[in-house]
Amino acid sequence: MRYLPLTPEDRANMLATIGAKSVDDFYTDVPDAARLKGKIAGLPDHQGELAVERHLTKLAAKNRSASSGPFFVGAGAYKHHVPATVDMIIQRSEFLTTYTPYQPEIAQGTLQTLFEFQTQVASLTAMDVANASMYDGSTSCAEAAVMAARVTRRKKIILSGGLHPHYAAATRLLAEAQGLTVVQLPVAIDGEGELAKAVDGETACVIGQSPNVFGTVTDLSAVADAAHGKGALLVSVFTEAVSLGLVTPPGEMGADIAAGEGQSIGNGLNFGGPYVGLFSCREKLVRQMPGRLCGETVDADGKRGFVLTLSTREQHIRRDKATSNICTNSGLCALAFTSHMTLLGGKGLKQLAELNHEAAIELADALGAVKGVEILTPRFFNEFAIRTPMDAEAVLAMLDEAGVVGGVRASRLFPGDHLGDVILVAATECTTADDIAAYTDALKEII
Amino acid sequence: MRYLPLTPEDRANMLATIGAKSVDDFYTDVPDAARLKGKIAGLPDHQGELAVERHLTKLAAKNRSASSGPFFVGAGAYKHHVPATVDMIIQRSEFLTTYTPYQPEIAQGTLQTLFEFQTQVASLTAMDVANASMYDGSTSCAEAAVMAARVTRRKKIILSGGLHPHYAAATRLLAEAQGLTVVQLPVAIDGEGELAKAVDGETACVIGQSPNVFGTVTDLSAVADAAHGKGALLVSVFTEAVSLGLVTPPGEMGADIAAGEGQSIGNGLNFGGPYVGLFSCREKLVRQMPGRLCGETVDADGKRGFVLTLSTREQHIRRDKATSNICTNSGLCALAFTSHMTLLGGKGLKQLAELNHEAAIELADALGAVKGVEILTPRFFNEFAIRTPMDAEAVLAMLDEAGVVGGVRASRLFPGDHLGDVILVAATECTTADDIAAYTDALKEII
Amino acid sequence: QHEDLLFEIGTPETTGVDLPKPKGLKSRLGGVARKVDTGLAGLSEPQAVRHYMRLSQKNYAIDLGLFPLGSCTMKHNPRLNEKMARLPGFGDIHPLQPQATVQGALQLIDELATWLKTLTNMPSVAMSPKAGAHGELCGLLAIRQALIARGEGDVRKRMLVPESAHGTNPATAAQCGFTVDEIKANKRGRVDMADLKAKLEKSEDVAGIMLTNPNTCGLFETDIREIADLIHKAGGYFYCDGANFNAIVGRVRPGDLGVDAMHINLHKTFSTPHGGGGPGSGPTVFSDALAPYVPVPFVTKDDDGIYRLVEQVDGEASESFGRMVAFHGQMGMFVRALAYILSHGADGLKQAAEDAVLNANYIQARLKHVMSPAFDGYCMHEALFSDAFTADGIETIDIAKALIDEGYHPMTMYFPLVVHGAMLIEPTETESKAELDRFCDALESIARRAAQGDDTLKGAPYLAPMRRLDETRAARKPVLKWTAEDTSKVAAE
Amino acid sequence: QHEDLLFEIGTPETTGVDLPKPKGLKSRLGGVARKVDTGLAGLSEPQAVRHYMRLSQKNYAIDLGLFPLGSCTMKHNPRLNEKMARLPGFGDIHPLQPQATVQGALQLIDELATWLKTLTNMPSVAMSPKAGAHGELCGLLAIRQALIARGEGDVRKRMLVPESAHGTNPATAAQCGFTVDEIKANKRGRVDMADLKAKLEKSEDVAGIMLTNPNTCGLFETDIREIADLIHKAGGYFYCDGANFNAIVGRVRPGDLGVDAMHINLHKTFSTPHGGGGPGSGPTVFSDALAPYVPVPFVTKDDDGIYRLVEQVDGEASESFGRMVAFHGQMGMFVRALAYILSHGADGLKQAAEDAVLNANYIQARLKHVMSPAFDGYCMHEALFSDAFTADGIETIDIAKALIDEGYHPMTMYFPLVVHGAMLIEPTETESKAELDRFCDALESIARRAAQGDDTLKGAPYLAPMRRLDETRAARKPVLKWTAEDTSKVAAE
Repeated sequence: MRYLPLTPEDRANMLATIGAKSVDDFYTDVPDAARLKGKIAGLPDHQGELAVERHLTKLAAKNRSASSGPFFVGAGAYKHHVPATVDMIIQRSEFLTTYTPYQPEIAQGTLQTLFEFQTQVASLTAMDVANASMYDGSTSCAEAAVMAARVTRRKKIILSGGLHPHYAAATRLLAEAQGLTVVQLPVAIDGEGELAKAVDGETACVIGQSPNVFGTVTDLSAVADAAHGKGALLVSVFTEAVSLGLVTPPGEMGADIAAGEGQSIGNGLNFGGPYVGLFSCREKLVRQMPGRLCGETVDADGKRGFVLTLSTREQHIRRDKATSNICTNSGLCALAFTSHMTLLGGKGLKQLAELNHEAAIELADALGAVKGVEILTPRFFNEFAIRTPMDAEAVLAMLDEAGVVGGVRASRLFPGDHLGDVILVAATECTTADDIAAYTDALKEII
Repeated sequence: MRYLPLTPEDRANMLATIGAKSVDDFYTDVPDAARLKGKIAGLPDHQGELAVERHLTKLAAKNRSASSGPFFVGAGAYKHHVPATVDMIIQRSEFLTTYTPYQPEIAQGTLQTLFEFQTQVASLTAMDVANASMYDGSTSCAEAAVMAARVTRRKKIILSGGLHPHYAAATRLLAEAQGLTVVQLPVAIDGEGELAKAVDGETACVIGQSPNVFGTVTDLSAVADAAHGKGALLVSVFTEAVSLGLVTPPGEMGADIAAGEGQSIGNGLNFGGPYVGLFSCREKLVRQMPGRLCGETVDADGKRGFVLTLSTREQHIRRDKATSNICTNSGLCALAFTSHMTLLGGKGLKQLAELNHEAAIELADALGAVKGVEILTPRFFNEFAIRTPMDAEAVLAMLDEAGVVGGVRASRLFPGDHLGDVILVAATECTTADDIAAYTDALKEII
Repeated sequence: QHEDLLFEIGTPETTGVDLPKPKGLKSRLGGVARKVDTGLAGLSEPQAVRHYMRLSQKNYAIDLGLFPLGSCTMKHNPRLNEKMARLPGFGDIHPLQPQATVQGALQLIDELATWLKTLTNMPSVAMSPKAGAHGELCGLLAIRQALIARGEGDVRKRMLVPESAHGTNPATAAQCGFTVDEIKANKRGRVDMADLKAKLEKSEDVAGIMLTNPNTCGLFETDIREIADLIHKAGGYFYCDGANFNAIVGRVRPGDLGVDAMHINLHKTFSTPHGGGGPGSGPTVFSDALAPYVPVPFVTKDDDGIYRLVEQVDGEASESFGRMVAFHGQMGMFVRALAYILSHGADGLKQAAEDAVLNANYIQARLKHVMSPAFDGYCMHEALFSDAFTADGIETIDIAKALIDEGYHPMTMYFPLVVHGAMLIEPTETESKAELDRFCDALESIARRAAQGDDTLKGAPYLAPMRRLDETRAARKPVLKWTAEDTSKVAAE
Repeated sequence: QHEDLLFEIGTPETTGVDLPKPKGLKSRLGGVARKVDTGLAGLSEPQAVRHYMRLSQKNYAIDLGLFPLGSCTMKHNPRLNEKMARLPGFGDIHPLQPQATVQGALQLIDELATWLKTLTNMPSVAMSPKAGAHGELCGLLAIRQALIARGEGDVRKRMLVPESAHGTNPATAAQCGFTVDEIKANKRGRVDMADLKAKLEKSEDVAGIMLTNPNTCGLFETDIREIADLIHKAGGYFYCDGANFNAIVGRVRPGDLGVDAMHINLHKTFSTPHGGGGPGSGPTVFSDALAPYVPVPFVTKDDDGIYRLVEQVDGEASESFGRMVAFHGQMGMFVRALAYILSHGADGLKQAAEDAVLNANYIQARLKHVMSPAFDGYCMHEALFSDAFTADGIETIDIAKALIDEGYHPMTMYFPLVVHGAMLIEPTETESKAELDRFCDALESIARRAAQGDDTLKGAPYLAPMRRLDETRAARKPVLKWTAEDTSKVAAE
């Protein structure tokens, strides 16, 4: 038992110091009927590293990794290159194996990087202030909705038909648990603009997404104006953080809250988690924000330092009056985001975004040239929807046989919405000309 | 150019401070005919991480890794499990990216681990003192030979017929360059004992190996006695450090110098390097040792600390009178060795050695039961030689088709020595019952 | 040594990546283009490495020493787990790629789920919650859904929460639309049964109870089974906060205590690294009563041995309360937790729990003569002291900050709230006796100074990268991001 | 903070691995069994992690700051290279597995060899030397073999070595059986041509010259081509120590200077990490004159595109001087170096050389007014100062140790020997201007104190993990390993 330093002699000596006969003495408060005698049935005993590694390696080998061939899956998570330096930084013991920075005198490493993270997120989203991260984009979105209700003291939340359906589901769940009403607009590839029509005097917020789940980019300025005209807020959502280098960001469209997924910068696909939720808002809303905030201050010698602040919003101080129950968030993923963003720099991010956009343009042109394929997304960043003359599931299965992971069938996300022939397709800086050719050639064979 | 921090403005400002017009000014000492104008022909320009990673990953994918199937290759390098903790420790910035500990006040991390390494190597080999590592086992062996000549002021080196032929070659090369005479005894699977007969009054040292290249373990005590009787030294060589947990170590056999390969503890196969040479000797010979030595001392406050010591043996002080020209050695591989050895502990190493020995016993019994196969090694630790009725190269090629990497053909190491039907076969703690069955079944098919 | 903010070191043109030059294709953004560049500074790779390495050295971490934050369970984080989570077959797979291409991933989730269900003796588990508090939310949403299914969703709105509870408990209850009714603690640090019974006298509006066990005083709730019976009799559900499961693994199964739902913090019990604030992972186990309502997605294994994701609220998930997050939960943490569980095995997990409790009791025994134990008797996995022993003017925070100068991370301060000036010390099972002895020696010496009213404690820490930080100033006029003006202002001061 | 030796923390029974229990099979050792157990202490995994993490924090490293050790070229070590070297296809392959199963590895060696030959304009390269000094040995063994082939092996035994040379040069010459004949330096820090010519007047016994270029004074040898001509005319060979190749990559090709052999330190020029003392790697390039004698093994590519290892001294390698090491060289370092070379490309490598030289000249320019430049004019990649500016009693070592208190690793001290109290400063190309400015500010302030005779410098360092260590005591009665008695003795003192 390689993780347990106590030796049998240690245990005996310690029991003697304590004055206990055996560890059983410590468990006397456990009701007899609940005391487990002997071992839990059916579970194996401890194993060495080699055995564990073999088992898990075998499981891993049953999965097809995104780097192993042409890969076009997006819809909320994206295959980007993560520099080796980023992974080194997050594996650094002092970052990896520490706790929430409750003792700032010995946690300035974590705190200063969080301050840098907040600055980067605020700047990327063009908002005033950002928090120290949420679990992921979908929970950011849900928290934004209930925050808007707190701010406006209204109960209606309106969701765009282009909002990622998983985000919509998570938002509906939390909002309804809090007694709010959620209005879901019909699924639409280019439907963000509809939000302006739906907003009314009861509306706490409208939630739009750009690029939306179909890849459509939309300027939500008119939606913001309409919402503000009715005393409602605009929550602007994104799932592809790299788009912020090129696409109009929430703040430039008049959003009050920006909520999005930061996975694309610094974080691997990880089969869906851990990711890092980005959350920013206008300055005057800061005391209604969920999540941790890192702020600047000075120490007893007058030197600049950083601390967690405004914690009167939080559950450990305010308990049931807290703005959220979030506590542990996504600190290490935020560090990955920040260190990758630092390596990129503003100019690098823009260039990366351009490469993504160009890869998608070339992919769209190639797929659009295949007879029978229709590109459905009118304006896009790095992903778009296509319609083929066949059932999408069948097309993807045949692509799979050709070694191409061709995207996400829209019906997986929108089961009842008659999108059975639609595939969501994404490209990134990792997409090569060969990948695009493989996709195009395979698709020609299939349809 | 992501590794270069200077910006164009920095460069301009710095040139101004220096008072130079351009960097060309710094190269005016270069003879005109040797000045390269323009770029070196035929080489590509810089590439991003993604491109480099793709190219190297493609090359790596063309190699069959030892973990990918049944694998029985030994003969001087061994497939052992390296704990993840070891790799984490050697990737720690403060160990990985520092230099030789010339400034001990800010290098105690490296120095204390070297002191621990020396203690471990001395103990494992049962010798008095060990140095801070050599390049690998073969260069350890060569340095031991020339050290013996310095100590004895004699010129004849006698090599066992069981010494790894690469070690013999490296030793012959260095010894002959120094004007020594090298006597190579005939190749013999069980020939270490012959050394006792060969030693004479001219002999500086005899070099025996246990386990030898055919896997044979031999007690060299009688050889030591014979050598000492003639005023010669015994150099005891090993290529499998794990054997030291179970097999009679050099010190228990009366060796004067122990020289061996430490790869098996903490270091991966790495296609042959970097490895770590172990080198230890009797205390009275310490001032004739090659390589760095770390020693204990105190600082100005009287606190225990460590420094490089006895450097008057070394090239940077003694120049052409140095005991060796070795300078950079194998520091990080020594750290891997030490941290793995620390995780094992004395008891753990013994257990690991037992597992290796038992895997080899089971393999020998299984292969020996195949009709036509003969086990040639009389006493072994974790490897042995077999004879099959066919040419070894053909057998290995057919095993390869069956997915089994069956060992090393002896003729690759001893091209002219009529061992065309002999294969050297190794097992370790990584060898499973399935691996053994796969080997046995394939061999039955082949012969 | 001071390290500037990256924005003070870099420039927006500087970069630590080499990207190909874009081709200059005509945009398809339809004009929806960013107007103002971010202007975010970048660093070359060597600068970035140094910046973050230097910053890292200002952190304390479990890899460097004892981290006795009570209730946080900072234990050793094995590196094997990091290695396994980075296998391309786990780290480089997309949550929406075809299920046939991720069978190993689904099997891994199923294997971990099986362990969690077996160790807790609970029939069902939701894997998607992203942290402990998220698991609490999962549990309460299931309770809410069960109440709705019973037609009592609008009526049963009162959630009982002991005053010793983590702040997340009342916060989560409020997030789910429940009102919080606080239960007193008795003098033994457990639930005051009289108060509980009084609160249950009128029971039509009771939704359930949220109880931590072992509780935040580091004590096992002796009346746990009676509490479960009472709450069930009242028509409510029993949510157990599993933050302290580490103390009882292999000795007590929450399912045998009458628990209906319990989250498990994978980092506390199963060694996933906390990362300075996450990511966590909070799988939540359920009793039969709540199992029908578990959220999507979940993994199921068909008769042909194929693993399948149930992603929509219909069919076999028709009673599910819905979806909490975009994808399937914290896969990266699942890999680490399973690697840890397989390494320890059933025997090792039990030994770990016992060693955790032994270590805590050892600390309590070593310090009880110089500090003030909050309650009599043995503790479970953490030792709780009040500040009764300190001289006037010396507070818990002074003791905590003095520990920093001794080379330790402080214990948890001022929590639980039921104990004055609480100091909650949790060593975990991965500390050696020698480490515990050194720590106790240090704390004992500080405690003696505190008892004597040594004023120098008020100034601690003296030897940390920074002196005590002014938290009031930070909150008064919050500076939450860097601006160029900020730097010049700081420089001027 | 003090960290005990692992032997003082652990016990031989403690272990940080979990191994299966052996079956108890009957031994086949034939009685050749170890009698006395090692008794070596082990640690559990958490203890081992902490022990080495704590020790690591006592080290300075390039990842933490400037490491201006002249002649050592401590530059940034990219992590991509570490990642690539750990791909199972490189890290987990055996040197003796069938060549058909390692074609990618052989191709990698061939690609790196091609870059090295092209950058140096030399036709041949030996990849197997394990470090720089081993590369020197390789070069001199080739010269020895060439002389033997010419029938002059017993006659030509004199190797010319400038007095500014690294200690490895004379040591290597001696290891190969040559006698060393030292050449003086002139006042400009270069080879004194008059002395060289004098030493070549009687030339029948001359084997060659070992010359570092740029030399260890950080200067380019202006007469390099004349030196080459003279040595060739004398019947000897020109060995160039390539330790400083970093300064001229892409601007000068040693093959164009008349060099016959040169080793390349992969860690200096191509960024492989030094690891606190290795592993290094010293591929050695050769001219046509020496190419036939390169050691085995080497990689060759057959017409069918198959890579093949030539492992024996016969056939196409029949003139080879033999084998230096067991296997094929430092594969792990080859992967890192190639990753670096491909990342920089031809343009980046040249820019790196130029930036290295620019950075050194910037330091020289910034400090020349407060310190004493050893020679006039521009330097190459390192700036050399003498101790002429210091007050009586203040030595180079005092300045070096004072730098430690400023947060820097000291420069190289007392080398090269041709300059009194030499201070050799090499920043490399991976330092930013801001770092250089901070360093120069710190060194400038120390230099002023040294000029004024500030005695506090003699006590430096004050802020390091340890004060100045007593090296004399260490050498007087060497303690080279831990013993139980040692610990009790230290404790008693």
